[in-house]
Amino acid sequence: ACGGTDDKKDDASKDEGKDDNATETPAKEDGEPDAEQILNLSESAAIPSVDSAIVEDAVGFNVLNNVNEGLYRLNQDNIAEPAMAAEEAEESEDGLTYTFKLRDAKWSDGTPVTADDFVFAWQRAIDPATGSPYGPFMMSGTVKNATAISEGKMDKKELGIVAKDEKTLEVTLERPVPYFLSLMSFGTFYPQKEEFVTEKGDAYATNSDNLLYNGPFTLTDWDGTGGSWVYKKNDEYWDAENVKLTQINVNVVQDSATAVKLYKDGKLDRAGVSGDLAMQYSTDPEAVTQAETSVFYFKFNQEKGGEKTPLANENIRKAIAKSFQKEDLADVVLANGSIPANFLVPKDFAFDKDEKDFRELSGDHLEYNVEEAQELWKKGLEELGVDSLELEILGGDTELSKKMDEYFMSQLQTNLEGLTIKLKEVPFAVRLELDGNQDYDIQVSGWGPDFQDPISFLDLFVTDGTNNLMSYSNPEYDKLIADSKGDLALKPAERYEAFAKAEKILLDEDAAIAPIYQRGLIFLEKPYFKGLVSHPFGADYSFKWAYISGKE
Amino acid sequence: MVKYVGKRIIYMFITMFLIATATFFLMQTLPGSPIASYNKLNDNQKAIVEKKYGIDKPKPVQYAIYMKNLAKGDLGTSFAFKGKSVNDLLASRIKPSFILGAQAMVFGTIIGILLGMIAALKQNTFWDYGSTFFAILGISIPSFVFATLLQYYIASQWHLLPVGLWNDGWKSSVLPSIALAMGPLALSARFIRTEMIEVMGSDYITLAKAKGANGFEIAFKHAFRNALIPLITVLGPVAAGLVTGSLVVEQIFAIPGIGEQFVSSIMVNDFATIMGTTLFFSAFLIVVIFIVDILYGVIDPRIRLSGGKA
Amino acid sequence: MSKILQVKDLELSFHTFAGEVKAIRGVNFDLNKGETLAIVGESGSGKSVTTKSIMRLLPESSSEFKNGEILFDGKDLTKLTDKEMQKIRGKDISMIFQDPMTSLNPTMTIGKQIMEPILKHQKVSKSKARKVAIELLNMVGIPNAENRYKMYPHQFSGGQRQRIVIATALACNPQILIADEPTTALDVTIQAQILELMKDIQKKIDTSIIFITHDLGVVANVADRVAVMYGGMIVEIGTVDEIFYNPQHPYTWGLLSSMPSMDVNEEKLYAIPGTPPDLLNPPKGDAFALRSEYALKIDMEQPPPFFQVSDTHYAATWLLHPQAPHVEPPAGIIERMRTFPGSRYYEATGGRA
Amino acid sequence: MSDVLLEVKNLKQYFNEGKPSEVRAIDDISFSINRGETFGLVGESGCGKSTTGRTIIRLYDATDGEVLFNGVNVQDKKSKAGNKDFNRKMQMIFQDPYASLNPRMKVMDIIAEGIDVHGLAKSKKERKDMVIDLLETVGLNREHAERYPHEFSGGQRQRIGIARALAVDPEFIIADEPISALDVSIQAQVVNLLRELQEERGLTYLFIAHDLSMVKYISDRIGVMYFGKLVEMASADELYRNPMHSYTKSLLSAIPLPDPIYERSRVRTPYNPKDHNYGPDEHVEFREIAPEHFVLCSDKEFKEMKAQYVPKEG
Amino acid sequence: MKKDIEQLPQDQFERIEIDSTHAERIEKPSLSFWQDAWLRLRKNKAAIVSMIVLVLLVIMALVGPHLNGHDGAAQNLRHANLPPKMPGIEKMGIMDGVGNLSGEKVDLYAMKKVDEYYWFGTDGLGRDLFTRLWEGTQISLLIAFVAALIDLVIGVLYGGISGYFGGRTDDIMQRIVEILIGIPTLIVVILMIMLMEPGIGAIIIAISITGWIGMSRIVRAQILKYKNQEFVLAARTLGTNDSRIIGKHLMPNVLGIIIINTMFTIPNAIFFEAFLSFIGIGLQPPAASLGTLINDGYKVMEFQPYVLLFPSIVISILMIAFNLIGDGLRDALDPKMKD
Ligand SMILES: Nc1ncnc2c1ncn2[C@@H]1O[C@H](COP(=O)(O)OP(=O)(O)OP(=O)(O)O)[C@@H](O)[C@H]1O
Ligand SMILES: Nc1ncnc2c1ncn2[C@@H]1O[C@H](COP(=O)(O)OP(=O)(O)OP(=O)(O)O)[C@@H](O)[C@H]1O
Ligand SMILES: [Mg+2]
Ligand SMILES: [Mg+2]
Repeated sequence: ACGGTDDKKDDASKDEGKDDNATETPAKEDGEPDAEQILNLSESAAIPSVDSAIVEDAVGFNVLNNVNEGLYRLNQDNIAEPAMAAEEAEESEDGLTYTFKLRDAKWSDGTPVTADDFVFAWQRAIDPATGSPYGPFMMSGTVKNATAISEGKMDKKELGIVAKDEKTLEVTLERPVPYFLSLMSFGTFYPQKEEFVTEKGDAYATNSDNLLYNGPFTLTDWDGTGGSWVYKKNDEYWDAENVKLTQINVNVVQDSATAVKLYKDGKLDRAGVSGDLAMQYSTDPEAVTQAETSVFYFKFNQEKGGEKTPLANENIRKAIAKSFQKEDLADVVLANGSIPANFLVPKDFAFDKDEKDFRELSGDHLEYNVEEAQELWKKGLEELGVDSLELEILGGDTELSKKMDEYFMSQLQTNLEGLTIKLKEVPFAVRLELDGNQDYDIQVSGWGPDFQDPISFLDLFVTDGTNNLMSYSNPEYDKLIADSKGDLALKPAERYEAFAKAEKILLDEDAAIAPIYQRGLIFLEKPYFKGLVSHPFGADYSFKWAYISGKE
Repeated sequence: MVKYVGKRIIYMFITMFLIATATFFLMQTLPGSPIASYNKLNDNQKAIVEKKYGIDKPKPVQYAIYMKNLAKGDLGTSFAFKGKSVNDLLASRIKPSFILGAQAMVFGTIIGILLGMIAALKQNTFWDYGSTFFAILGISIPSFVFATLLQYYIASQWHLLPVGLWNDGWKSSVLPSIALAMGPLALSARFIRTEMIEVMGSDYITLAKAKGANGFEIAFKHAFRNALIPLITVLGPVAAGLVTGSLVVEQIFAIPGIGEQFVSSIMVNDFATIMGTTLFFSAFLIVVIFIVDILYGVIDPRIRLSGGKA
Repeated sequence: MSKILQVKDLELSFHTFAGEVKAIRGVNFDLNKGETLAIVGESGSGKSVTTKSIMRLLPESSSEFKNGEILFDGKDLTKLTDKEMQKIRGKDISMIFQDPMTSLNPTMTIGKQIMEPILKHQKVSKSKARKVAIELLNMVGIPNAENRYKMYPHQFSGGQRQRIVIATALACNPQILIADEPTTALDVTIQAQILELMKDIQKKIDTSIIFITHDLGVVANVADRVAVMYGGMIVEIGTVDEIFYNPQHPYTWGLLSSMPSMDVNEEKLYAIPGTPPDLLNPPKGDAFALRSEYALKIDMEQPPPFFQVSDTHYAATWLLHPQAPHVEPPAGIIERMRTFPGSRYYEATGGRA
Repeated sequence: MSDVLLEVKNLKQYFNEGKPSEVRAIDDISFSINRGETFGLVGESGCGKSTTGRTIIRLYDATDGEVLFNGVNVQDKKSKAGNKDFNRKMQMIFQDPYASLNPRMKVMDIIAEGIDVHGLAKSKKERKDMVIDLLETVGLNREHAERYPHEFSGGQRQRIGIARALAVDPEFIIADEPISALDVSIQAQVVNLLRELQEERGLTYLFIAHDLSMVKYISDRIGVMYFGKLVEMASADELYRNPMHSYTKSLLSAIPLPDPIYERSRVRTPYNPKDHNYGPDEHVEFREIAPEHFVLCSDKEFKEMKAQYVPKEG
Repeated sequence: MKKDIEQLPQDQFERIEIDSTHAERIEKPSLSFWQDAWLRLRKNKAAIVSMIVLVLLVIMALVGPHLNGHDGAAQNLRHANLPPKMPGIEKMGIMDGVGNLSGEKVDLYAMKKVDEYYWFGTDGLGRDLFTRLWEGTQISLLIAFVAALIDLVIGVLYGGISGYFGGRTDDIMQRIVEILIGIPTLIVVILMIMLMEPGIGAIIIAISITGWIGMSRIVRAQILKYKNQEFVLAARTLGTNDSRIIGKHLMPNVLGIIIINTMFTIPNAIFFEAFLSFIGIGLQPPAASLGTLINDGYKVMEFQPYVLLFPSIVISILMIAFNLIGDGLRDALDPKMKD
C-alpha cells in the first residue's frame, strides 16, 4: 500500500490487489496445478523504478515484493514470517536490538545473500545523497541514528545495522517498535549487493538486466520505461520448489474498461472493475470483492495563508462530517466493495493480542446524522457570525473522485443550509502541492498503511506531523501518540487503549477529519487462477503461492 | 532548391529553439512538484534531490543547461522513471506510435482519396452523398467513441482482432490504426472532393476531353495529380492530428506508445518527460511539414523547378 | 465543296439555379471541307456553347439538347454514346481554347500531352508517337523540340503554349479544328504569328476550321465564311466578303461600324446601345430589336426567318422581307457596300478609297 | 496647346529591387501630357504600361524619377490634405470591368465613394442627386443606383467605373485598358463616352491600350513602350503614317483590320530587338526625328532615320 | 432555312422607335450578393435541413433542461443507473425502462420501484440524463461559440493586419505563425489547461490559443487576393484611407469565407472539448458538456448504452449539421473557395 494521500487507486483500474481468503471457494484451493503455469496480468502504470531505495509507488513495491525478498515476508495469512532470515529474530529485552540469522539464500547470479547486502542497502536508503523517499520515512525514529544521518548530520556508517558475520545481522532501534518485524517485509529494507550496484553505477536498476533478484521471480523483458514486462520463476530462490508459476506476463493497461474487455477476451487472467462497471459485474461469478486497508476522509484545513478558516470552528467541522450519507456513497456511487467508514484505523487491519479487531475496541465515530449536523451547523454559523459559507472541496481528477465529489457537493449543499461548495479537481501532483501549502478548505484525502499498526494512521495527525498540513493540534492527542511510542511501547493492551482514545479525540471530539469510506475493490478473476495472496500493507500482492489449475 | 532547403532547415532550428524556450518557461509555471513523494523528503534530502535534477540552480542557468543538452540531443532525465533519460523513454515508446501513425496515415489518405474521387466524379449522386456523409461521420464521431465501438464489436463481440495490447503482431495494430485513420480519411476525402471538382472544371481537363480521353484517363492521368497537390499541403496538420488521436487510441487499446506515455507523464507531473515529449512532437511536426513542402515540390513541377514557394 | 459538318436547328438549354438558360435557340450552319468558318458575336451569344455541343463537351448534368442534330460523317453527334464520341474527339474533331495559360495540364510534360491523342487514336508505339510529337512541335515553330519536349507548361510563354495546344489539336490530322478564341488572350504580334501558323497548317493538312472570335480584324484575316451570332442564334451567315462588304443584319452593321478605321477620323463611333438579351427569358421576337434603331413592329412579335441574300449569304432580319420599309444602313456600312458587286450601293467606279 | 499638365521625368520602377527576381517594369521613361489632350500608351503585354499609370497615380512609389502634376512632384511625400487634393485631381479607370467594382457594394455607394471620402456632399439627398447625375452622365439611369455590380454587363460596369472616377471631378484620368476586356460592340459605348466627357469637362487622359486602332482613334499623341522603355512617341497620325522604330513598325503591321481585301495583302514585319545590333559604346537615347516625333535610337540609327524620314501630308 | 416568304400584314412592318434607356434596363429583380447566396443556399437541401436541425438543437439546449421537471443537478441515488423510459414509446418495446443488470434484462424501474419517468435514463448519481444532456449541449455550444468567436476576432485581426500591411510586418507575423504551426496544438492546450484554474474559461482559452491560426491564414490569403484587386486600387486612388478600405472593401468580401470557416471551427471546438474531457482535463464537475457525458458513457457502453448513445447522437448531429451548413455556405458564398 502506498503512503501519501494517493486516492488514485480508488479507480480500481489496477488489478493487482487483494484476494480475500474468505471469498475463495475450497474447490479452488484444492485444484491440482496445471502443466502450463503462465499467467497474464495487467498493471495500471509502468514501473518507474525497481531500486528498493528509490521505489515510492505501488507498482514498484509490487514488483519488488515478487522479485526480491527482505528478512521477512508476509505469508498467505498476512503474517510476517522469516524469509531471508532463517528463523525468528532474536529481540532484546528492551526491544531495542534485533538479531537476524540469515538463511543460505542466493542472488539470481548464484552468489550468496549476505548480511553485508542488508547493511549496504539500508545505508544506501538512508544516505541523503540517494534521495530515497522511503528510506528516511521508514527508518527515522525507528532505526538508530537514521534521523541524524538523513539530515546529513551523521555518517551513514553510524546507522543501527551491523553485519556480525556473513550470516548474522544486528539491528539497533531508537525506541522499542512493536511492529518492527512486520516492517522487515517492506521493500525499503530489502538487501542489495554492493558489488553489483557499484559496478552498474548509474545504470543500476534501469532495466531487467541491471538488477539482481533474490525473490521468487526474476524480472525480464523490462527495458526500464516500457509498457510490459515478464516475471520468470527464479530457480535460485531458496523456496523455488513452492513457486508454481513459471511465467507472468504483465502489460500496462490504463483504461479499466479496456482491461475488463481484455479479461473477457481471455487476454488477462485478472482485471479490476471500476465503479462505473461495478454494478454490472458485482454478481458475476468471476467477480471478487475485497476490502482494502485504505481509508478516505475529509481533511479540514483550519488555517490558510496564516488566517483561521471557518473550518477552525469545531461545530462547522462536525456538522460537515455528519451531514453526508456514507452508505449510499459506498453502495451506489463507489459500488466497488468499499464500506462506509466511521473511523480512521481500518477494519480487518490491526488486531490486539487476542486477535480482536482494533475496530471493536474503538467503535464508531462521526456517524451520519442530518439533524445533529444541522444543529451543529447553525451553531457554528452563529459562532462565526455569518449565515452562509462558501467552501472548496479539493479532490482528485480521476473519474471516480470526480463523481464522488459531485455527490459530496450535492449532499452537503442539500443538508447544510447556506453552504456553497465549489469543487476543485486537480492531478495528484498538484494536489500534493496545494496540500503542502495548505491551500485548500476541505480535501478528500486517503491513507494506506505502510505497516500493520494503528500508529501508521494515527501518527498522521500529531501536531506538525508531516501529513497533518491542516493546522490541527491537540496536545492530548499528541501525548497519547507519544506515549504509545514511549512508555506504552511494550505494553500492547494499554497501547491499544491509548490509540482508541486518540481516535475518539481526533474524530468525535475534534472532528479534525471526517472519515468517509474504507476502500474496497472488485476484480474479475479467472476461476483457474489460484493462490494469489494480497496484503493489507506494503506491497499489494505476492505471486509466490499462486498457480493455475483447471485452465485446460 | 538547395538554397531553399537550407533556408528551411535554418528556420526549423530557429522554430525548435523558440518552442523549446517557450516550453521550458511554461513548464516552470506549472503547479505541483514533479517528485511524487516530495513531501516525504526532509529538507536535506530535498536539497539533494533538487541538486540531482539540477532544479536548485537559478532559472536562467537551468535554461542554459537545458538548451546545451538539447543541442546535444539530450532531453534530460525523467522525474517519474527514476534515473532514466527521456531519450530512452521516447525511444522505447516510439515504435508502436509510429507504426500506428504511419498505417493510419497511409490507410486514411488512400481510402479518403478514393472516397473523395468517387464523390467528385459522381458529383451530386448517391455516391457523392454517401461518401461525403461517411467522411463527415468520420470527423463527427469522437475518436474515443469510434475506437471503443470498433473494440467492442470487432474484437469483443466477433473476436476478429485483438481487444488491445501490443503483443499480437500486425493484428494488434489493425483496429487502432483504423480508429486513428478516420481523421485523415475524412479530411482527405473532403479535400480531394473539392479539389477534384475544381480541377475537373478547368480548361485543361476540357481539353483532355477534347483529345478523346475517357473518364478514367481524365480522372487519374489528368485530374488526380493536380487535385493531390493541395492535399499535400494539409498533410502536415493531418499528421499532427494523428498525434492527438494517438493519445486516445493508445489508451483505449492499451498500447504502450508515446501518446499513452504522454498522458501518464502529465498525470504525474513528470516535467522532463512532458517537455521532452512536447519537443519531440514539435520536431516531428516540423519535420513532417518540411517533408510535405519538399514533397510538394516533387509533385508540382511548377515549384520544383522554380526553387521553392514564393 | 463537300459538307463535312451540318448543324441543323440546334437548340440547347442549361438548367441552372435561376432557371432554364436557353443558350442556343436554333442554330443552322454547314461546314465545308477545307474552309475556315468564323463565328463572331458578342459575349454570351452562344459561340462557345455551339462548338462545345459539337464536341459534346458540355456538362451532361446541366445541359440538354432540346432539338436539332449535328451531322458529321453521317452520324448525328448528339445521339452518339460517350464511347463513340471519345473516338471522334481528338481524332476527327479537335479543339483549341482561348486561354493558353490554363489549357495545358500543369503537372504533365508537354510531350506527354501532345502524345496523348496519338497514342489514344492511332495504333503506334510510344517511340513513334514521340517522334510525331517532336515533328509537331517543330511544325508549330517550337525550336529545339527534342529538349523542350520534356518540359512542363509553365516553362513556356503564352504564345508558345498556344502553339503547343495547336500541336496537340493537330496530332491526328483532324478533319475539323475548332478554335475558340485562340488569340484573344495574346498580344497582337503573337496573335499574328498564331494566325499565320494556323493558316499554314490548314493548307498542309487540309482541315476545316471553325474559328470563334469577336475580333473582326481576325475574322477578316482568317475566314472564308462568317457566321454572326446574336442571342443564341445565327443572325447572318455568308462568305467573308459578303459579311464585310454587304452586311444585311442590323447587328452586323453595328458590329462593323463600331470599329474605328485606321484611315479615317470619325467624329464619333457607332455604338450599339444597351445590353445583350437575357437568355433566361429570351425576347419573343427578334432578339436584337430592342437595341436596334431599325426595329420594326413585327420584330417585337415574331422572330425573323432566314432570308436568302445570295447562294451563300443568308440573314435573319425582317428588313429583308419584301414588305419591309427601305432603311439606310450607317454611313460606314454604305461605304463598305459601295465596293461590293451585287450590293444595292455598289458603285462600279467606287472601289476602295 | 503647350500647357503641360503632367510631366514624367526619368521615371523608374523596379520591383523586388536587388533580389534575383528583380523586374525593371519601367526603366527610365520621360514624357509629358498637355492639358486637355489624350496621350495613348501602347505596347505588348508586360511592357510596363499599367505600371506607368499606377506609378503616376502613386499606387506604387517610384524607384526613381519625378512625376510633376501641375508642376508639383507627386512622388514627394506630402501632407494629408495635399494627398486628398491630388486624389481628387487625378483618377483612374481600370481594365477589368469585373474586378474593378466591389461586388458587395451597391452602385450608389461605389460611385459615391469619392464623394464620401472627400466630403463633397452636404446631405444624403445631395449625395444621391450627385450619383444619379453621374449615372445619367454615363448613360445609365437612376434605377441602377440600387443594384449590385454583378447585375450589369461589362460595358455598363465600365461606365460605372467611369462615373466613380468622375465623382470627384478630376482633371486627369488614367484609363488603363478600359476597353480591352469589352466586346467590340460595347467598346464604342465607352470610347464615345470618354470622348464626350473630354469635350464637356476638358479632361486630360492617359489612355493605355494594346489595341492600336482604338488608341489611334482616341489619342492625340501616342507613346510606344517596349520592355519598360518608351521607344517612340509622336502624334497619333504621325505615328501611324511614319512609324520609325522597328518595333512600332512591327506592331502596326501585326494589327488585323476588319477588311478582308486588305488582310489578304497585309504583310507582317517581325521585330527582333537584336536587329538593332547596338555596339557597346553606342548611346541609345530618345531623339527627336521630326518635330514632336521622338524615337529611342542610337546616333547611327538617328541619322538613318532622319534620312529616311519623309513627312507625309495628312 | 426558310425559302418561301409569306405575305404578312403590312402594318407589321412599321418602324418603331426604341427608347435607348429601355435598352439599358435590367429585367432581373435586384439581388444583393447575400440574397443571391441565400437563393443558392436554399437549393441545398442538406444545408437547409442542417440549419433547421441546428436551430432545433439550440432550442432544445435552451428549453430541454426544463422539459421534464427533473433538475439536472439533483441527485437521487435510489434512482441511479436507470435506463430510459418514455411514456408512449415504452409500449413499443424500446425506452421501456428495461436495462442490463449483471448480464440480464430487467425492468429496473419496477425493480427499484421508481414511478417517475426518466426519458433518457439516469446516471450513476441518479441525475436525469435528459436534462443533463441539454445542459451539456448548452455548455458545449457555449464553449464552441465563444472559442470560435475568439478565433474569429484574433484570426481576422492577425490575418488582416498581416495581409493588408504586407512587407516586413507580414514577414514577421508569418514567421511567428510558422513557429506556432510547429507546436502541436494538443500539447499547448494541455499545458495551458494545466496552467490555469480549471473550468470553462480555461478550456475556451486553451482551445483558442492556437485555433485562430487557421482563420488568420485564410483571412490573410483572402486579403492578399483582394488588396490588389482593381476595386481596392480604385478606392485608393480616390484617397480612401486604410480603415475604410478594410471596412468597406476588404471585410465584406472576406466575410463569406470567415463565416464558412467559422462554421468549421465551431464543431472543431465542440470536438476538442470532448477530447479534453476524455483525457481528463476538461470541465470541472458538476458542469456537464457533451464531452463529459460521452466520456461518462463510453465506459459503460456495453451495459448502459443509453448513457453514451444520446450525447453521441447530439454531438454527431451537431458536427454533421455544422459541416453541412459549412459546405452549403461554401457552395453558396464562394463556389471556388478551397481551404
Ligand atoms: N455551363 C453553363 N451553365 C449555364 N449557362 C451556361 C453554361 N455555359 C454557357 N452558358 C450560358 O450560355 C450562353 C452562351 O455562352 P457562350 O459561352 O457560348 O458565349 P460566347 O458566345 O462563347 O461568349 P464569350 O465571347 O464570352 O466566350 C451564356 O448566356 C452563358 O451564360
Ligand atoms: N507588383 C509587382 N511586383 C513585381 N512585378 C510586377 C508587379 N507589377 C508588375 N510587375 C511586372 O512588371 C512588368 C510590367 O507590368 P505591367 O502590368 O505594367 O505591364 P502591362 O504593360 O500593363 O501589361 P498588360 O498589357 O498585360 O496589362 C511585368 O513584367 C510584370 O510582371
Ligand atoms: Mg466563349
Ligand atoms: Mg496592364
